Amino acid sequence: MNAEQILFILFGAVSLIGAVSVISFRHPIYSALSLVVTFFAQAGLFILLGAHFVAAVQVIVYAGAIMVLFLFVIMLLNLGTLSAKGAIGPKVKGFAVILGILLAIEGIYIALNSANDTTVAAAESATGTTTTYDIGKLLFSEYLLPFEVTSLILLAALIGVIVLVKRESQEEN
Amino acid sequence: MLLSTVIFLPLLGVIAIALLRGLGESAIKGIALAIGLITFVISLGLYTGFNADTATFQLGGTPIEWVSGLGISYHIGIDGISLWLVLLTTFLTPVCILAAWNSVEKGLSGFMMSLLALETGMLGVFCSLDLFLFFVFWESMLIPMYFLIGIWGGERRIYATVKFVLYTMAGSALMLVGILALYFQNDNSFDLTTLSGPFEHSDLLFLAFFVAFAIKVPLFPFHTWLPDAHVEAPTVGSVILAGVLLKMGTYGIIRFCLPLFPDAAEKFTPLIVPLAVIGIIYGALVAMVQPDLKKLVAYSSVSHLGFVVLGLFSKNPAGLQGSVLQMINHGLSTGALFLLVGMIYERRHSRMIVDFGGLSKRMPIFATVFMIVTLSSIGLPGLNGFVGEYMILFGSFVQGAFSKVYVVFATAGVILAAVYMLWMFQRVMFGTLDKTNENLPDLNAREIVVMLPLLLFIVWIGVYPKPFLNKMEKSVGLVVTKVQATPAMGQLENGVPVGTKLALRETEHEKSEKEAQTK
Amino acid sequence: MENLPLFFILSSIVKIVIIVHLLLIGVMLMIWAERRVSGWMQDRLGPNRVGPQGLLQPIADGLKFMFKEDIIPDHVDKPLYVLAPAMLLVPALITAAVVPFGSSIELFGETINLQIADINIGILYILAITSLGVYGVVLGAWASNNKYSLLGGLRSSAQMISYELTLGLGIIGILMLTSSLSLRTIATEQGAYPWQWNFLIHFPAFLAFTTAMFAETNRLPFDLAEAEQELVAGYHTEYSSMKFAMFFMAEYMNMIVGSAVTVTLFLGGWHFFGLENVGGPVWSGLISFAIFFVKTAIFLFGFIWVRWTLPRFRYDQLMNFGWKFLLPIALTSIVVTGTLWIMTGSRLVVGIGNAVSAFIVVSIVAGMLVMTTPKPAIQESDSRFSPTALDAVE
Amino acid sequence: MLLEYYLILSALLFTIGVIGVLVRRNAIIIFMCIELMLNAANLAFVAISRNLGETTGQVFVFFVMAVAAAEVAIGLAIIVSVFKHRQTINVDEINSLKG
Amino acid sequence: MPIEEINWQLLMPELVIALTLLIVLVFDLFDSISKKVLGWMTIVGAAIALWVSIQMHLDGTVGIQFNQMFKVDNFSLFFNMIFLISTILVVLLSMSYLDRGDKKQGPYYLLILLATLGMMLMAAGNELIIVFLGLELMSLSLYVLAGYFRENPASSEAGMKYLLLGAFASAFFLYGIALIYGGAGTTSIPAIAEKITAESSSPLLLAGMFLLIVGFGFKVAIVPFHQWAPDVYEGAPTTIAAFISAGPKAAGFAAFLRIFMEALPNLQGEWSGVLILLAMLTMTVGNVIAIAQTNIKRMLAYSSIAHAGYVLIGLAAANNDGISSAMLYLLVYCVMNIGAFGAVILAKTEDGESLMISDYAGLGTRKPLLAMFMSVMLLSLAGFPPTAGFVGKFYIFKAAVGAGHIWLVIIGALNTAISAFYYLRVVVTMYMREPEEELEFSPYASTLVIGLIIAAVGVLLIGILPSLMLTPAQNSVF
Repeated sequence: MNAEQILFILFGAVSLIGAVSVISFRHPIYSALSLVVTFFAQAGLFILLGAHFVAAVQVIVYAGAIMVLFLFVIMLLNLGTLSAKGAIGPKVKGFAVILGILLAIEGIYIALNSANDTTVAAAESATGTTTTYDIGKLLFSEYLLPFEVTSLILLAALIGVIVLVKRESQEEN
Repeated sequence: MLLSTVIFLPLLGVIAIALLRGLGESAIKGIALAIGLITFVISLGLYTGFNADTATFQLGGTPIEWVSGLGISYHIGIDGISLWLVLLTTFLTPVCILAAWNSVEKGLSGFMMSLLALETGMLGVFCSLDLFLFFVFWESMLIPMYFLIGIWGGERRIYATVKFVLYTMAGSALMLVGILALYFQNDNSFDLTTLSGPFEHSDLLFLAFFVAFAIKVPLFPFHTWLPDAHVEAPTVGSVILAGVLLKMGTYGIIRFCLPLFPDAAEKFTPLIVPLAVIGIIYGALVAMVQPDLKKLVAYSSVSHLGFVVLGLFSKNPAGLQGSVLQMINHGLSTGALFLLVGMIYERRHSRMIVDFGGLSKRMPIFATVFMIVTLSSIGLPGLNGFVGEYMILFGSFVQGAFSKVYVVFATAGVILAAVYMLWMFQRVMFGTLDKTNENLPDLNAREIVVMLPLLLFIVWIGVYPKPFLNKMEKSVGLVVTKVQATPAMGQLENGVPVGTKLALRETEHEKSEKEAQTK
Repeated sequence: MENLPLFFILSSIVKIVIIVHLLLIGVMLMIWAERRVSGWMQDRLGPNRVGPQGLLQPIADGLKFMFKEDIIPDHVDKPLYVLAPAMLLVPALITAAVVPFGSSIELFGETINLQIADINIGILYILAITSLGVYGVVLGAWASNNKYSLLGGLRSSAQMISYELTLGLGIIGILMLTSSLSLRTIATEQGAYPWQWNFLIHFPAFLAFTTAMFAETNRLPFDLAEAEQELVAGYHTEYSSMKFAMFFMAEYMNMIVGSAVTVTLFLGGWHFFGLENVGGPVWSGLISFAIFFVKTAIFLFGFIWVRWTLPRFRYDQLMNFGWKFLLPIALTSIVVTGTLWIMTGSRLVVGIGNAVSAFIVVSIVAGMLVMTTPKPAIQESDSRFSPTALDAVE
Repeated sequence: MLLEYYLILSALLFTIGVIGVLVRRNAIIIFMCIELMLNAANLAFVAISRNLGETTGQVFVFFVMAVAAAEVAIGLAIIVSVFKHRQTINVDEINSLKG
Repeated sequence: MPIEEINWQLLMPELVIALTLLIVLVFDLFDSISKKVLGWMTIVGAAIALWVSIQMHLDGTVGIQFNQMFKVDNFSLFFNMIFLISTILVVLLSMSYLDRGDKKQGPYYLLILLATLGMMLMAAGNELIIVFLGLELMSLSLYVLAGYFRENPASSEAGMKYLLLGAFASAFFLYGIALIYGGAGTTSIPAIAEKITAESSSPLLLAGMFLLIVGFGFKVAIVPFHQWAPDVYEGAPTTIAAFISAGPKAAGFAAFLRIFMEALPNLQGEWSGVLILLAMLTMTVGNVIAIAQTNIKRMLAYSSIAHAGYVLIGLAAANNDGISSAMLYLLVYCVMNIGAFGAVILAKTEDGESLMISDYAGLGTRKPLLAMFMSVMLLSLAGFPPTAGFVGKFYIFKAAVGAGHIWLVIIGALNTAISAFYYLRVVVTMYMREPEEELEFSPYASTLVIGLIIAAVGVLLIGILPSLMLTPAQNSVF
C-alpha cells in the first residue's frame, strides 16, 4: 500500500463520513459543516488526482464562498429550532434508504464492470498534474464558448439575486 | 370547382355573418337563408352535371397539393353515393335555417354561423377523396355541432354535448390510427382513389374504421349518446344530427369499410349483422315506451339506422342501394319528424305525449303533415320509407351474405315501427283535446314552406325512386364488386327495376353454391 | 511521494518549526507594538511596566489568559463554540506555508529556499485558505447564541465574501505579467529596485488589494464584526481566557501573514536595491530574510497607523465601498493591464495606464454616487450635534 | 489508484446526496444535498479526466463550480424570500399550492 | 492551440440577443425611460434574431464553431425560431401584466433574454458541456422568474419548488454526462456517436444515458418526474408559466433530440423502449389528472405534461419523421399554449386574476373576443382541425405509425379524446353556463391582444396551411 492509496482511503472515508453526516445531522449548521468537511476531503482527492487547480478552486468556491453563503442564510433565518418539526415518516425514509442502497449497489456494479471498457482500462497510464497554465490556456481557446456562457450564467445569477432580495426604494418610503 | 364552391360557400356565409353581425337579426337570418338557398341551387348543378354512367369520382377538379411533405392533397369529388348525401345536406340546411327563424332566443349570429360551418364540414366529409382531408372535415364538423347542442340545447345540454363529442372523438382516434396505417401501405399517400387492397392487418384496420363509424351511426352498443344528444339539441340540431350526421357513419362504412377491407368485412359480418338487428328491435322497443316525443323519434333513428347497416352488410346491389336510399329517406322523414316535434314544442313547451291528445281537431294541417311523415317513417308503400326498407330487406333476404333469420327479425322491426309510430300518433292527435291545448295555432305559412319540400321528396321517392337509384347505381355497383368475392354478382343493368332480376340472379347463385357444396 | 529525500523532509520540518515560532513571536511583538504605537499616537505611554519598554507585557497577558478559568457558557452550542477559535487560528497559521520569507541559503551543499513549500498554485492556496478564516468568525458568532455575536458574524461573513473578491481580482494583474501562480516566482520576477516592483505597475490593484486585506483581517476601519460600541465585541463576546486569546492571536497572525503576502506580491519581496545579493550564499539569504522582515514590519506599522487615522465604516458604506469602488478598480485594472500588456508589452505603459484608468473610474463612481444618492431630509434635532457630524465622529 | 475506486466513491457520494434530497425536509439541507450530488459528479469528472490523460474533465469541473455558485446564490435568495412569507422552509409545510 | 477564427455570421441570432440584453441592461439604469420601452426593445431584438434565424434557415447556413462545440444547422435554427417566437409572445403578454403591480420590469426582460439565450445554446450545443451550461443558464433565469413576484407567497413557493427540483434534475443530468464521459471518453456529441459504434456499450454509458433521461424528464416534466409542474405553473406569474411551458420545454426536447439521436443512436435499442413507456405514462397521467383540476393554470400544467408525452412519441419513433414531427409539434404547442395562457391573463377581474374554471362562466357573451381566443387555443390544444394542434398531433402519430409503434399511437389518440373532455369543459363553461356572480372584468390591454392575435392567427394558419411550417421542420432534421 503506497502513500497514494493511504491518502485515497483517508480522504475517501472522510468525504463519505462527511456526506453521511450532512444528511443525518438534525441541525442545518452541522450539516453545512459536514459538507465543508466533505468538500475539503474532495479537494484532497483532487490533489491526489493531480488536479491542483481544481482543488484550490474547490476550496475557494465551495468552502470559501458557497458554504459560507449557506451558513449565512442558516444563521440569518435562525433555523435551529424550526428544522426539527415535520420530519417525514419512517416509511418514506425507509423507502428512500432502500432506494439509495440500490442506487449505490448499482453504481458500484457499473464502476466495477466498466473495467473492461477500453477507455477506462487505459487507466494509470496518465498521471502527473495539470497546471493552472494548461487550464487557463484551454479556457481561452478550446473552451472559449463555455467560458463565455458561464459568465452569462453568473450575470443571470447576479440579476436574479438582486431582483429577489433587493429592497425596493418604494418599500422604504 | 363547382363542388368546392358548394363546400365552401357556407363558410363564406360564416365569415359574412361574422362581419355583418351588427346589421341586426333579420339581416343575419337573411344572409344565412340566402347562403343556404344559393348553396342548394348550386348543388343542383351537381345533379345535372353528374354522369351516372360511370362509377368514378367526378366534379372535383384536379387535386391540389396541400401538404406536400406528407402526401396530402386537396382532392374532392363525388360519386353516386355521395351525390345524394351532398344534396340532402344542402337541401336540409336552408330548411333548417327557415325552421329556426323564430326559435333562437340568444346569439342568433352564432347559431347561424354554427349551422353554416356545420354544413361545410358535412359536405367536406362527403366529398373528400383524401383521407386526411376527410378526417379534417370529420373532426372539424364536431365543433359547430358541439356549440349547436351545447349553447342552444335544453336542460342537460352540456352533458349531452360532451358525451356526443367524446364518443365521436374516441371513435375517430382509432380511425386516425387506421388512416395512418393505410397511409404507409398506400405508398405514403392519403389519396383514397389510389387505395387498393389487400392491406396488412386489414382486420384491425377494418375495426379501427368501423368502430368510428359505428359510433356515429350509431350501431347498437354505441348508441347511448344519441338519445341524449337528440333530446337536448335544439330542433334544428336534431334535424341535422338525424338527417345528415348519422349518415356520415353509414357513408363511412360504404366508402371505406366495405370496399377497402372486403375480407375483413366478410369476416366480421356475422358479428355486425346481429348488432344491426338488435339495434332495429331494441330501438323500436325502447321507442315504444318513450313518453317523450323527441326521445321516441331518437330511438326510432337507432332502429332505422340498424336497417341501413343491415343493408350495407348484405353486400349486394339491392341491399346497398336500399341502404343509400334509406339514408336519404331517413334524413327526410326523421328530419321532418323532428321539425314537427319542434314546432309543437314551440307552441306548447312540452314534448310529453301525455300532454297532448286530440290535436287533429285544433291543428288539421299539422295533423296531416304529421300523418304523412309518420307513415313515411313506418314505410308505407307509396312513400319513401317503403322503397328503402323494402330494398334492404329484399336484398338481405334474397342475397344476403348472412343467415335469413336475421332478416326475419329485422322485418319484425318494421312492424314494431308501425306499432310505436301509430300509437304515438294516435295518442297525440286523437282522443280528447286537453284544455291547455285548445288555443294552439295551426302551422303558419313559414312552417308550411318548411315542410312542403320535405313532403314533396317523401312522396317523390316513394312513387318514383328511379332517378335516385339511377344516379347511384354504378357507384354502388363498384362497391359491390369490390366487396363481393364472386365478381359475377355485382353487375347491374342500366335502368332495370331492381327487384325481379336480382332475385333470379340470386337464386342462380344459390344454386351454383349448392352445387358447389354437393360436389 | 515515497522517495522524498530525507534532507528535504528534515529541512522542511525545521522551516516549519522556525516559521511557526517566528509567527508566534511576531504576534507577541505585534501586540506590544500596537499598544505602544497606539499610546504614542494618542500621546500617552502604553504598557511600559513589564520588562524593558513593556516588552514582556504580551507574555504576561498570555500567561493571564492561560491561567484564567475557561468558561463555557450554558447556552452555547458547545462543539462549535470550542471549534471556532481553532478554525480561525489554523488557517492563519497554514497560510504562511507558501510565503517566501527570503531568497535561499546554501547549507550542507543543498540549496534551501526560505519558504516552507513553493507550490505551483501558491496564490490560489492563499486565497483558498484565507477564505476559510470566515468560518471561525461565523461559527464562533453562531455558537455563542447571542444576538450581538450573531450580528457580528453575519456582518463578518458578508464583508469577507465581498472583499475576498477584490482580493482575488487584485492579484490577477500580477499573474498576467508573471504568468505564474507561484509566490516565489512572483517575488523573483520583481527586480531589485522599487520602481520595478509590482505596486507601481499595479498601483490601483495594490490599493484595492491592501484595502481588501484590511477588511479580511477585520481591522479598523473594517472591524464591524467586533465593533465594541455596537456589538459588545461582536463574535467573541462570549469568549474568554485561552479561547479569546486564540481569536486575538489569529487576528494578529492574519495581519502578519497578510502583510507578508502583500510584500511578496507588490513590494518586491526580499529585494532591496540589490542588497539581498550581498555576501555569500548563506549571508545573502539571511539578508534577504531581514529585508523581508523589515518590509513586513513597516507594512504592519501601517495597520496600526490606519487604525488610529480612519473612522469605522457604517455597514452600508462598507458594502458600497467594497462593491462600488474597490471592485470596479480591480476589474478595470485587469482590463487595462491585459490590454496594454498585449499591445505594448511595456511595464511602464501598463503602470501609467493603470493609474490613469483607476483615477477615471474613481471619479466616475464617485460622481454617480453623488448624483444618485438621494439627499436625506435632515431632521432638526434637539442635539447640538448635527446628524452628519455624528456620523463623522463615529 | 484505479479509476473504479474513484467512481465507486463518487457513486456513493451521489447516492447519499439523492437520499438526502428524498429524506430531508429542510429546503436548505435539500439544497446542500444537491450540491453534494454535483460534487460527486465533479469527482467522477476529474478521475476520468486523469485516467484519459486529458484536461477536459477538469475544465468541466471548473464550469460546474461556477454554475453551482450561481445556483446557490439564486437558490438561497429564493429560500430567503419564501421564509419571509412563511417563516419556515420545511418543504412539507410549504404547500399552499395544491389543486 | 491557436484561437480559431470566429465566423460571426453563424452566431448572428445569439449575438443579436446578447446585444439586446446589453442594451436593455444599460437602459434599465435610467429611471427616466418608461419601462415599457424595455419590453419593446426586447421584442424588437427577438424579432430581429428571429428574422435572422429564418434567413439563415432559408439560406441553409450551417457550420460548426468554437472547437466543434457550437453547431449551427437547420435543426438549431428551427428551434431558435420556436424560442424566439415564444419569447416575443411572452413579452407581449407580459407588458400589461407587469403593469398591474409596481413590478420592476427591467430585470424581468433581462432574465427572459438570458433564458432565451440559454435555450438557443441548448439547441445548438454540439458538446455536452454547452448543453449543460445552456440548460443552467435557462433554468437559473427561470427559477428567478418563477419567484419574481416575491411579495406574493405563491410565487416565491413556486420559485422554490422549481429551484429544488430543477437543481436536483441538473445534478442527475450532470452525473449522466460524467458517466458518458467515462464511457465514451469524450463529451463531444459526434465523437460519442463514433465511440459507441466502435465499441460495445459499456455499463457506464447505459447508466449515463438513463441519468440523462431522468434529468431531461424533470426539465420537460415527463411523468414520473412531473410533480413540480402544476405547483410551479400555479404559483408562478402567469406569463412565466406560459414561458416555462413553452420555450424551455422545447429547449429541453431540442437537447434531448440532439443527444439521443445524434450521440446515442446506437443505444436506441436501450432507450426507445423506455421512451415509449414514458410517453404512454406521461400522456395518460397528464390527461387524466387534468380532468380533475378546477384551477385553469393547474389544468394547463397537466395538459402541458400530457403534451410532453405527445412529443415523446415523436422521440420514441426515432426516425426522421419522428424528429421533425416533434419539432413541428413543439412549435405549434408553444404558440397555442402561450396563447392559452395569454387568454388566462386577459381574463382578469378588477381585483386580480380569475383562475378558477368556474369563473369563466358566461364569458362567451360578455367577453366574446376573449372567449374566442380561448376557444381557438383550447381547441388547438385538444387537436381539433383546422387548428395547428391537429396538424402537429397528426404528424406525430404518423411518424410513430411509420416507426411501427401502433399501440403507442392508439394510446396517444385515445388520450387526445380524453384531453378533449377537459379542454372542452372550459369552452362549455364559457359559452354554455351562466355566471354565478357578476365579476368585474378589466378592459383589454392592447399588447396582450396583439400577442393573442398573433398566436391565434399562427394557430389557424398552420392549421390550414401546414406546409408553411411542416416543410421547414422536415428540412431541419440535423
